[in-house]
Amino acid sequence: MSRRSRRPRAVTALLLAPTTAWYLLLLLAPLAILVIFSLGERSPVGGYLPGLSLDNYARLPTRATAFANTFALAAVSTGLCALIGYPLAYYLATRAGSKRTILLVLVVLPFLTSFLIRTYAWFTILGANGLPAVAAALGVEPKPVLLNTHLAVFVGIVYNYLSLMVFPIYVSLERLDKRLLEASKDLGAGRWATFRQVTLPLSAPGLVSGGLLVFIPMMGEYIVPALLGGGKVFFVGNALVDLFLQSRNWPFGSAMAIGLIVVVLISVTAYLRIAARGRVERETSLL
Amino acid sequence: MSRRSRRPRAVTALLLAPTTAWYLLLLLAPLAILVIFSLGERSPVGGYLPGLSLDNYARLPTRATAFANTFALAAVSTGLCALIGYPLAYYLATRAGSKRTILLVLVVLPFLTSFLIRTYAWFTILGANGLPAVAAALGVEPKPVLLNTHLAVFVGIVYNYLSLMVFPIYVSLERLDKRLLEASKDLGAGRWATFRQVTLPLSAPGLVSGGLLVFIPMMGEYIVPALLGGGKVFFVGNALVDLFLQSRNWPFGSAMAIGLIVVVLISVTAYLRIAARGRVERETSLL
Amino acid sequence: APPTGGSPTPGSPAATTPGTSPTTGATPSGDWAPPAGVSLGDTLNLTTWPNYHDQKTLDKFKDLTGVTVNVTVEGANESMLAKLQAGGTGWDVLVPTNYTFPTYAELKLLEPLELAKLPHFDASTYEKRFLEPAYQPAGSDKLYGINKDWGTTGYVINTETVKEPMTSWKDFWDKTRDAYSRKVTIHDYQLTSIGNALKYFGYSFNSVEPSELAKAEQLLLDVKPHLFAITSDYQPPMRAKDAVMAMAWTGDAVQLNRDIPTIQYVIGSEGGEIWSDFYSVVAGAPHREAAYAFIDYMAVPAVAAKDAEFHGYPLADSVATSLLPESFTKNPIIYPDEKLLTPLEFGAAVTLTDENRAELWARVKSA
Amino acid sequence: MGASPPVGDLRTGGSAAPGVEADVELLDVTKRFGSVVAVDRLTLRIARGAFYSLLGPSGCGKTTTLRMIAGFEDPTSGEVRIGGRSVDGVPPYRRNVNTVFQHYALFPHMDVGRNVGYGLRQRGITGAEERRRVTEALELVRLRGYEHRRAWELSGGQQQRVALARALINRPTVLLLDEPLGALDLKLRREMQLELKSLQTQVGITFVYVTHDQEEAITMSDRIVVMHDGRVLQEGSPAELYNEPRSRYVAGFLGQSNFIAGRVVEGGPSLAIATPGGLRVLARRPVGLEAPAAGAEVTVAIRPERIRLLGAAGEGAAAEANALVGRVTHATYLGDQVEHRVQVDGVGEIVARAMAPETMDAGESATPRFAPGDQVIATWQRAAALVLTE
Amino acid sequence: MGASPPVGDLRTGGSAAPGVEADVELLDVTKRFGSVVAVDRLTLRIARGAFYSLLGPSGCGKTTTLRMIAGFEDPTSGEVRIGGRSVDGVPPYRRNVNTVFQHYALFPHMDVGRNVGYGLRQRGITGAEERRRVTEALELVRLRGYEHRRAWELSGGQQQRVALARALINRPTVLLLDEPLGALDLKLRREMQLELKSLQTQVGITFVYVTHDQEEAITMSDRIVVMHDGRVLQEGSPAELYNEPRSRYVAGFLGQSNFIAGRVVEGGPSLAIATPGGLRVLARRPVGLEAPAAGAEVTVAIRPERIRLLGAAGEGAAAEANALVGRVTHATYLGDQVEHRVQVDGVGEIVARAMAPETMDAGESATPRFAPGDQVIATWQRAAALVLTE
Ligand SMILES: Nc1ncnc2c1ncn2[C@@H]1O[C@H](COP(=O)(O)OP(=O)(O)OP(=O)(O)O)[C@@H](O)[C@H]1O
Ligand SMILES: Nc1ncnc2c1ncn2[C@@H]1O[C@H](COP(=O)(O)OP(=O)(O)OP(=O)(O)O)[C@@H](O)[C@H]1O
Ligand SMILES: [Mg+2]
Ligand SMILES: [Mg+2]
Repeated sequence: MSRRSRRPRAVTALLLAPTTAWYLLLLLAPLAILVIFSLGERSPVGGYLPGLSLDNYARLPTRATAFANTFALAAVSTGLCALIGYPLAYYLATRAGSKRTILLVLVVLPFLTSFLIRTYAWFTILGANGLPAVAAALGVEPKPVLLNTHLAVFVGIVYNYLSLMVFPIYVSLERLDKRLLEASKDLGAGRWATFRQVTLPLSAPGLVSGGLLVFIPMMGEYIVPALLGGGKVFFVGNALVDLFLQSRNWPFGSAMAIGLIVVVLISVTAYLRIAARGRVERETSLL
Repeated sequence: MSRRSRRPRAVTALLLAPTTAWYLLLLLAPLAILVIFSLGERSPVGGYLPGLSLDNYARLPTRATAFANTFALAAVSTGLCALIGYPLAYYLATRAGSKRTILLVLVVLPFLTSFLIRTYAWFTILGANGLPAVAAALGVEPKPVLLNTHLAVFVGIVYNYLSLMVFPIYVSLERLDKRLLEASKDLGAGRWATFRQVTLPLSAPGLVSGGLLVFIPMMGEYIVPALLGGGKVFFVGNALVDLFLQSRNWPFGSAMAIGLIVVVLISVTAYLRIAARGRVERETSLL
Repeated sequence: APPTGGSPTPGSPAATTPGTSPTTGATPSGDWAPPAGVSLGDTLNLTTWPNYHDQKTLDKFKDLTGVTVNVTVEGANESMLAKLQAGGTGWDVLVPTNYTFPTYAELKLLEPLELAKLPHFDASTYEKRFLEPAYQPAGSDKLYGINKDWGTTGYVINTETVKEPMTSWKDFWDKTRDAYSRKVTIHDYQLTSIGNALKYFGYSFNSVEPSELAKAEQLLLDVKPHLFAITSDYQPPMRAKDAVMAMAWTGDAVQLNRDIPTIQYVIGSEGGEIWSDFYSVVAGAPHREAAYAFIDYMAVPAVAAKDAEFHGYPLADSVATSLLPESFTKNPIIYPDEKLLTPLEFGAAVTLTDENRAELWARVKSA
Repeated sequence: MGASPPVGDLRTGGSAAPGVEADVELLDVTKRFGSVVAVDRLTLRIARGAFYSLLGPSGCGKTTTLRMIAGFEDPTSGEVRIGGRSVDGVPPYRRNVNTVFQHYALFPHMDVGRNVGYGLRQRGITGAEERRRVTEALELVRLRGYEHRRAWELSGGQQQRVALARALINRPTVLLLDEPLGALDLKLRREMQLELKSLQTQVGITFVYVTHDQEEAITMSDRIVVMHDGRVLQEGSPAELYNEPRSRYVAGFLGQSNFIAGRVVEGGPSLAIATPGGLRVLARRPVGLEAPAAGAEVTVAIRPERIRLLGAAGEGAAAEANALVGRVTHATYLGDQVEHRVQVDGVGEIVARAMAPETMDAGESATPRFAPGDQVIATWQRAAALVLTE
Repeated sequence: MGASPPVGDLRTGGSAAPGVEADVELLDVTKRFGSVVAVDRLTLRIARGAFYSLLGPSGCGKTTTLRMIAGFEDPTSGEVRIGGRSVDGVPPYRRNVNTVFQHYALFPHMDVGRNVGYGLRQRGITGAEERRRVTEALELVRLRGYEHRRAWELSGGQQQRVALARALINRPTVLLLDEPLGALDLKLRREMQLELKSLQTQVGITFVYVTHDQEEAITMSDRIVVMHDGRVLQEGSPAELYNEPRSRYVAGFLGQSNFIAGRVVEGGPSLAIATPGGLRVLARRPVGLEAPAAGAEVTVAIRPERIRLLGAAGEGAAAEANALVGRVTHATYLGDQVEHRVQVDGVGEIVARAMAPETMDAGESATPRFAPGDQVIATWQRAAALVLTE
């Protein structure tokens, strides 16, 4: 192993060369475009005029609220998905063969029906003629309003993002060495203690991966809150659409996109650092 | 352990109760709606009239091509993502701490910039004034056309789905017992042989999970091909949008959605069965 | 067709219309025949709005010319523009909205029409105000597109709940703040939302006057807590009766009214937006001849009229209009009476992209 | 004097007769894995504070037995009792039992110190107190200063010692040890044996001990049970098992034995057996077993170290019984001992062991050294020859 | 006769003198893990076809050494040569070396049969031939019929035997075995030892063997090296190491020894040492080491089995040298042997071992049995006492 860690195997490198190139192109090309745009200025007819100024960045604070809202939404949603996703993943990982298969598919299924249809289904369910009507029929007074509430938004988000959280956690739990759980119980740790001290840390990679898969897209999300939440809350996503599609202020829009990326990078790295430090502390003896 | 497998622990069950309920609602409610709609008939002015007929299903064959195209696209895309994603995941899994962190974030980053902006970025890059112009400037003759090509479509898809493939694989590789790889090499298996016979089967859960995460949404996908491929190919996704939003034939649309779900369930289960059987054969001695 | 900022996909529901041709019978071609002596090729790429053309019309064109029309659907003028700027789209005919012409012309993304290739187009039968925006620079005789159809922006009410007569934007904004609080939606689109707020004070729909904008902003901030939603996708809440009043475009109004007769369309007496769509030829179109042939074909009144019965928008060509059935021309949603139309203004590109209005809108949504 | 209790046998009986207070009991326990019967109607009674060893061939069910006591496996049938109460359905963490796993099962995400302190932390013992005890435990297993190592940074033996420390630190009432010293060198193992023994006697922990090291089992145990195919073959004190094996298997499993097949010619307390080769062997019955009738087919078992080799010269011995004439085939050096293999016609190979010759003064005649090919007479006293029927 | 080669020592030297054909060579190899020095300037030469054992305390670097030969670790410095060629940078799968891992490393996703056949399949041997050889290999390790079990359905010892079979089946030129029989019971281990030995001699495989079972090392090895802290302490044939240890550590590690500190009073070949307690001890120097000068501080090492205990009655002995008077503190039963611990004033505790008394005829006086408290005289012959300076 030492060798691998010292110099990546020739083959790996070879395998990687195209991927990396390909991926860097995929990833960086758009980023590069954004950066270039963000330094330019808006042409009278909208769009982009080459330039080299940071004015657009200087204007970012005018969208502070959007950033705040976005961050809050992403954070809460990620937590929510983790809370709901972990038990589900745990359940999947402890099921046997074919049963597990079915369950796995069920988890992704919501992904299938196109976003639009999902959302319309939700309109129908949460709208005045849906569940509220049912509730009212059952004598619930006053007739509850579900649409354009936080509940609606989070229902929609969980529905759209849950499986991104479930799968990595499932995989990390799937190969967990049961003998370590036995050892923990043998040493007097109850189920919760064992979960907290062994299962959870050992499935951390899954949890972290799931967290990234949910948190980062959530930072760009705005459609679900717009459709199920009434779009009265301003997210960076909205701001971007407005800038690109209405005022056609590409440079400022690009600056915002970059700003968003920076925020994400900072928060994620911070989070991972903390998680890591937390883990190290947990794992390392105080002696 | 025997006990767990015999009767799920009380706690797990308890933990699960709300999740399951919640999730079943989330998952089944829309499905139920679809089923009900699919049995009804279209009101003269569009929308839904209650009914109980299978006519809508009888009409499904008229959309056979759409199903075929969709399936082909999903299958190829999944394969492509696996091909590109696995080495990437492998690379990530063999990196050390902070470096790995950065890379992980980089992989999800594309998810961040909203779909719209991504797509515009791609237009700018692949459009005649983008890469092709560059290529032409570098003297490539004739000036290549990238937009509205298969290449463009797959670039877009990989860009949008890759991380769904990478993360589960990464997690499954992350805890892989290096000593088993040593054992394999010790027994004379080269890197490829070891990969094929040990690494791959042991990371199968990750690969399968990733496959599901990509394949199933791909079955509902139509926007990427529409935008980057010129939308000349008809997918179930398009058909659904047309039916729900334009000709507003909800019943037939629902029938199609159900049809799609059935196709997915069948193909996925078949695939998993095969994969499983394959594995069992590989793993079980012929003696 | 109205642009749709926040809409999740191209193929905006906001632009949808009843899907099936109400009348049956052979699709007319008038006396149209393909131009002699030019080869049209066999395909034509038409980029337009969702559900905006009767397939029968396109099929007929194929019968006559052998040219297959590939329809690409776009959800916003801005995305059409963005893609044309990116280049390499391979588009031939584009269906832009009035306010985009200054930009297209300046960026030379469309070509000035060669009227010689459009024998069936007769400018004199078109209502002038609808054709005007296509002349660029304004006042010149360079025509960049010919009218397809036009529409207005008003608001829909569900008379099941909204009993009292509603006639003005004043009514709209005031009732929103008391009677129908939390049951009203406005567009997630600064052009119309700010524009119609300006109308409350009687200012121009296109005003960029800071003092006037300040008042509009005050109104919007005042109204916001009473809104059910800020969305350009207001059909579902109207249908589900979550909303009883919604800022709306002609097309949606027609459709909602058709499905739910109690839903009525109101054009604010103070005025508001009027818009029109055009057929244009993309600069460097790969199938230029076919493009001209198609536009000329669509200029035939009988063809346009037949097509209109499908998409349900009013026409600018008086001859074509005269060929439409009563049920269509007498529908006040489609053809509002003249006195309501007069005060309406075309939205201007500068209005849509104006910095101050953009910032204002951002502040309102952040509130 | 042969049958008189040997010095080693000064121990308190570790197995509890029915009624006597037993700390751990397995009553008629069976464990099946699918078609595999790992433990088969096993009944054990282990007295409080006893050092109780499970011996048996690989795969005979030792680990499974421990796992049932610890609570990781439920018996397919039968009952496990700890401290007199049935523990059916009692989860492992509610049993005051700790285990040293055959496969260590160290936590990969914790360093050595945290691993060892795990049990303490579960009982709310943290901080300075935890640190103190961890250091203590690591000293006990000679790993002081390894607190911050990770499991995969340790050698096999070091890992095993960490596993040992992790269990010992909790001072449970019952400690299950599954080959806890198997990966240690002889020197260290001896030290650990002493540490374990003193701990067990001082703290009064009940040890259930699995080992493959016979000297370890014999020197440390109060009681030993020999298992085979999940069943009990014989249970008793080490000396009993070694000196009075009741079956060929036990005689051959615990230490070595020479087996001579034959037929009983003289019944009664002092038996005489005739071999097919026509030789006459005097032997005794293991204590507590009644003698077989004359004519019965039996096996005579004799420990190699109880066989003395005389040079063919010493014909005097040849006359007396229990003397077989044969030819040396191998002479192997075993460090402190020498092993001779002698081919005896009509009987087969006889193995004899004696202390390495250097211990003998030149002057003495006892157990001279022989080279392959030498003719010798193998002789032993009646007390050394056991008649076995199973 | 003490120094005369013992019977066991009829083996071909397994270590290759420089120049002589060596199969595996480690030249001045060092391996560091961060600050930890696992192997420290180690030099070994292992002759083709030799049975070469690595002995040493837990953590002394045995496994690391094997891992460097197999190619899983690169030496921090120094060179590893196999078949005379340096293998620096040669990946494990290109070295015709197989390993039995201390931790087994069985493939969890394959059943036993596939595990064992793995190496064959890599060389294109499949189908019937693979099946045949797998069955053969499983028979060798007494696991016939376990082909379809999964690793986690096996007992510890069964897993170890699968690991053994998986390596043996490939008939490599060099086989590295890291405690390959550690988890097996004595009986099975003896059988496996014979199987391994015959395989090694027949097929002529070079064995590099790590074990903690001293009898195993001594009976099977051609050469033994004793390591400590990653360094070589002494290398030689089993008999050399046992009879002529050159340092206290080796004397104490391989078998047991009694150590008596003292000062040389008579130099020359036959040394005399005076203990602080004023006793006089006659001793010899290990073969090949020159005697220390008079006055040097030294340690005398005597094997327990070479010490004879005489009743205080035998005063006659008391007169002669090498006789210490003391009192028995423990008498422990070890199955085939009895161990007495004797407290001697001015010297400390002396351990003496003899065959279990039952082996002695009533008539004889040799090594009577003593109870704790008895006064005894411990005596040995000069040849048994080695003078060590390290
Ligand atoms: N990866 C590692 N990182 C740090 N130290 C290590 C690592 N691997 C081994 N060591 C240390 O190197 C030394 C030698 O280890 P090695 O496994 O070779 O010992 P060993 O002789 O096999 O011991 P044992 O008989 O217990 O298996 C030990 O002190 C061990 O702690
Ligand atoms: N999970 C399982 N599934 C099937 N068979 C099993 C399982 N666990 C153990 N066995 C079988 O049960 C028998 C007893 O196993 P156990 O581990 O108790 O043996 P053991 O006495 O510990 O052996 P060793 O001394 O080799 O560790 C073995 O034959 C083993 O193959
Ligand atoms: Mg075991
Ligand atoms: Mg080791």
